[in-house]
Amino acid sequence: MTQHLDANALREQVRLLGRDFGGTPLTYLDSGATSQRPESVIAAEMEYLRSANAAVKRGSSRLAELSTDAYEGAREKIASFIGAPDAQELVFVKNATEALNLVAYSLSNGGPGIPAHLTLREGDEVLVTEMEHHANLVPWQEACRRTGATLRWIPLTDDFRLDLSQLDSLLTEKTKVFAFTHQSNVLGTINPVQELVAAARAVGALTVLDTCQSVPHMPIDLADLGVDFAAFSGHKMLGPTGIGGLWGRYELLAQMPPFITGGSMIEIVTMEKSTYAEPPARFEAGTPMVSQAVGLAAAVDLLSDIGMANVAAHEKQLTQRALAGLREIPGIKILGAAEGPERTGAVAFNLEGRHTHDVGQVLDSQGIQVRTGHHCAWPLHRRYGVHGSTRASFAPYNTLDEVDALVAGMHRVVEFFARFN
Amino acid sequence: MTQHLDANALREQVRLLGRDFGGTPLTYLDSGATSQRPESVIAAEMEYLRSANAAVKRGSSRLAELSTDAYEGAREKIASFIGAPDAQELVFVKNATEALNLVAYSLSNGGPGIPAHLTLREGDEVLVTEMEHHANLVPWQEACRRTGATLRWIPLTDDFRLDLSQLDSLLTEKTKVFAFTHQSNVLGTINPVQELVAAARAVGALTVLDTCQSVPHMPIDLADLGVDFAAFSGHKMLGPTGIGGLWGRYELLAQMPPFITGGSMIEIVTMEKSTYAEPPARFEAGTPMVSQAVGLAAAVDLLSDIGMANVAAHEKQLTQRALAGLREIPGIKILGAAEGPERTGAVAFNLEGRHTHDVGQVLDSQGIQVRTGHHCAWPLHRRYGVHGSTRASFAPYNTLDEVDALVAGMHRVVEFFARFN
Amino acid sequence: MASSLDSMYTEIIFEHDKRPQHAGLREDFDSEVHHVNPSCGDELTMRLLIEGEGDDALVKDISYEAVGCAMSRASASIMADLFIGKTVAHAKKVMENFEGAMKSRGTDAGDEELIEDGVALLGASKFPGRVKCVLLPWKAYQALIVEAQAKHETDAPEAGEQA
Amino acid sequence: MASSLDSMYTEIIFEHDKRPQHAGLREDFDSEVHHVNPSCGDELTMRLLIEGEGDDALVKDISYEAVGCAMSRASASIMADLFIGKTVAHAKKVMENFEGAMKSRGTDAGDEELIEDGVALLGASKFPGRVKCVLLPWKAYQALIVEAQAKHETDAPEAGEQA
Ligand SMILES: Cc1ncc(COP(=O)(O)O)c(C=O)c1O
Ligand SMILES: Cc1ncc(COP(=O)(O)O)c(C=O)c1O
Repeated sequence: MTQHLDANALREQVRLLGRDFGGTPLTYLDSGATSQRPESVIAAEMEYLRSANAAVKRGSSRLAELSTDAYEGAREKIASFIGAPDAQELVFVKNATEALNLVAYSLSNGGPGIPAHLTLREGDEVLVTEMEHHANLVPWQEACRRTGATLRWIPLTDDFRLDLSQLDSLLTEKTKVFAFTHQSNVLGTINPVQELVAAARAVGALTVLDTCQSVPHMPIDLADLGVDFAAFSGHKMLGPTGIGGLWGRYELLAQMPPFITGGSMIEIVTMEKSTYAEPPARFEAGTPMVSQAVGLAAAVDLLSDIGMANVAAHEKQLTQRALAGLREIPGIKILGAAEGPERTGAVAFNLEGRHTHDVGQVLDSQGIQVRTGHHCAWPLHRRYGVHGSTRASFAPYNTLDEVDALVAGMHRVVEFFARFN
Repeated sequence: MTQHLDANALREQVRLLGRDFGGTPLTYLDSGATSQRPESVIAAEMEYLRSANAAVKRGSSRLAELSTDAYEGAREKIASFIGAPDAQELVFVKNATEALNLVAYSLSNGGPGIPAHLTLREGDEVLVTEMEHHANLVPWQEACRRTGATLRWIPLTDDFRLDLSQLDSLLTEKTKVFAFTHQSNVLGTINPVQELVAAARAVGALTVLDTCQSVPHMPIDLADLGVDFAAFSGHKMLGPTGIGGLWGRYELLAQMPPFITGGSMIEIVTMEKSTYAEPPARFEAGTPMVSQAVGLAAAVDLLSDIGMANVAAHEKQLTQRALAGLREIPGIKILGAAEGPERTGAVAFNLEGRHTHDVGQVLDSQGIQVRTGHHCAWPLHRRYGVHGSTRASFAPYNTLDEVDALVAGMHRVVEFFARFN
Repeated sequence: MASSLDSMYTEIIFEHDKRPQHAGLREDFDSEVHHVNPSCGDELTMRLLIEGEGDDALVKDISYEAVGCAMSRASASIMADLFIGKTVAHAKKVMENFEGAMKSRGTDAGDEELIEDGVALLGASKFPGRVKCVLLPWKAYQALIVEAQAKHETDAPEAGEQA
Repeated sequence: MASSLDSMYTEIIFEHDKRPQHAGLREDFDSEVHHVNPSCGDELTMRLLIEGEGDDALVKDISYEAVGCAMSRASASIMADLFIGKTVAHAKKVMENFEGAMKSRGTDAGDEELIEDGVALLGASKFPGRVKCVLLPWKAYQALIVEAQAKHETDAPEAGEQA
């Protein structure tokens, strides 16, 4: 592990970051949406494809052995990166959205012999929060619609946190599932996971943690956090698109019915009826994303080499610089708390009287790529009385210079629009 | 389009095919399970990653424009390759298994305003066949379990075809969905799609075609085939893992409820309720597999260059040579019809008194990679009184020499086991 | 700053953004739609009032409430101004020319005689991500006219016979 | 042909494959399981009869019906032969040593004193795809012994007090 993170060394490994737009250099500040793939990740995938690619877990051929080793080796590496006690608790999915749907569907699918605590029913409640990404909200709305369960949510405070003052009346014996995000993809707020898990445990609710914005940005030990399920996406952590993970406690996964069904997840199939394999196979129907799992394992290697504590410290620095710089600009309102230990990673803001699309467009003309709109967190924006926001978000390869470019860029945005006042 | 397919030229583009196992050259005859990725496919994906990678369809940045163009351009190219009248009818999924589950779940999810012909209910019937891959069987078993609908199936004849003698009593006014495969992944049998579609239309049943084993191997025009839905996987057609397609008639997709829900598939989201975007977005929740779609488009370019009619003719030749050679070996029983216009692509067989694992192992020692087991078609094997089979399957890069190596290899297998008689 | 940016954001755009023509929702209308741009959450409520039947019908009023970027608000304002008082047939011709130019990525300059002030919106055609913003009101009008004409046909069932 | 193939497929394997020891399902048993290898469809039904309690209990009989490859059939035959007549404690020791060697990819030769004829199965340890085939009967025994011991405890509830 290096003592400090050398963002410039990492940038050498990410070719896209060197590109420009007709002379204007690229400033990529949208890694919260998707990160860029370093050459080591691309190379690992290519190496696998050129030497070992085959259908995994099948029969008696050496290529199948090599590919199975690559796939299961990736599972072990990634599981250990997130602090999963057992690699068999990690299910590969295409993205975090599939992971969260997997849990929501499995808990609402029912079936013979599925225990009551793993079956949503009328009278049950599902608790989420008002800061969730649509991926951790809509699947629960749909699961409630299918089963007759009721959706409830924790509101937000004016200072951009979960309002836990009414938690006792929201999280009750009726709550079967409590699904919440580790870190808001808009506000940057980090939620008090252990406190929330303790409260959920006290009423016997299952906990589902959206770790999309935490696994890429800080050291994570899922066993330590105490949740029952966690979801994350490879493409947000320097890995490929098309691969992500659902981690779940083995004793729960082992009792849950499947979500997507088909080949490789079965035990016995007759025309009349099928029985299902043990986890994780039970939840990995069809030909898996083998080369992408290999790529994600290489991303995890790289992140481990850098050290996640270093990543967190680095991104904290970037966040602070951005907040300090943007705060000075007249008319800018930050959507999120001031810097502090419980906020990092993303800086969302609005420029008074200007729409986020227009702001983003003028930043784009300077090569600065940020995200505009509601960032798949529409209820959160509605809560704070805005239709959207402009968001800068960071990865280990971002530099303080890039943050300064953003701040300078926003000064220019203000000037640009002033012409038309 | 070249007049004849030059398999050796194509092999130069597929590095893995040149590898050996300690001096024994590789003979890869398992492309029915997964095909190998040519360098042009790998290069297209890399080029995208190094110049255009970003979150698609979002806001006002140039990278987002480039990535959206790449993604939607891939959609158009692939849609036109399969003869889809409109690119908006092609939904990207991770594999064919997800595509088939999408249809099975969407038709069983129900919801406000979903028309009756798109909602499975008690009293309805779903018709499949006894030759289906588990991916086109188990999702329908589960959909029937969830909704109370009844699953029925077309049995197989002794000469390895669908037994259509009782079709009238199986496909009736009660049949809401008829799901069947274009080509069996074991028998190589090609089913009479147009005849079956006409019969389904006559009773008002929706048709779902599993084109996993046809799209990679012959010219396909979905509009011409007349089905309502079709599913295929990229990794079986020289493309990446983690990408596949569901094609569906737009007017049906437009009325169907979503399957996986989350970001990018919504119209309006409040905490209470969400509404959904138009197809294909409605069915593509979460961050999509952009680089993989780009890779698949490159695979489609390559296949189009070669010409699918040439691919079909080439694979037909390989199939005939394999059948002719294997038939001569005492003790070998082919699982499938003799060569003919309605069979191609895969040659499955058993060696009397020997288990497929043992046969596959001795082939493997000669570098020959085939598939052993039930190939995710367990009911089919049970029907013919065997527990599994050894299967060789072909891609455009396979050669007659490789087929001869298989035949010679099976002669050696027979000799090897004869030692122990 | 890139000149394509300057060709998109012009005085006339901000004029319309700040003082949108025909804005507000008026009570006299044949049809109403609520359209959103799901990727950014922009919302548009628009109402249409027509007089007469078929292609010769007159656009009497377009009223709307638009939450969105400068481009989409200016677009609603300019379109309303272009269509009000014109025939449905004329609006259709303008629409086709404008949509074609808008989707051309800057290769089709549009027919200035037809689309008039709409030319000011074409700066966005070089930014495919923004084309949706500009077209939002135009798509709304397309839905509105279908509904309004259907309503007029039901209101006057003899129309077909009279013709 | 590769020598690792010859070290897997030996006379002794085919001897057991052709004439499996203790094969067939016998009526006297404490527990029965049906295990499959989902990737190839191989099936094994196995029954266990023990006598006594705890680790000192004796394996009286293992009877089975095995559909599978030569390796998995030979494995069932060899295991049954190794365990019948031995104590549960001894079987456990054999199991541990055998499983360790089997999963070692050829790096652990196993303790021949303990696993005896089981050595003949270790040729498969170099073929990770085949390890499952060989371990199928051993996994079945692991499930059987838990069930059989539970049954004996229920049948003789005083056992604990007597000890
Ligand atoms: C006929 C058929 N259907 C469905 C599938 C499933 O495809 P995938 O595993 O890519 O989802 C396969 C391949 O395994 C197949 O051959
Ligand atoms: C907090 C959060 N949850 C869920 C998601 C969904 O991830 P994906 O689109 O990779 O499924 C995202 C990213 O968009 C996110 O930021």
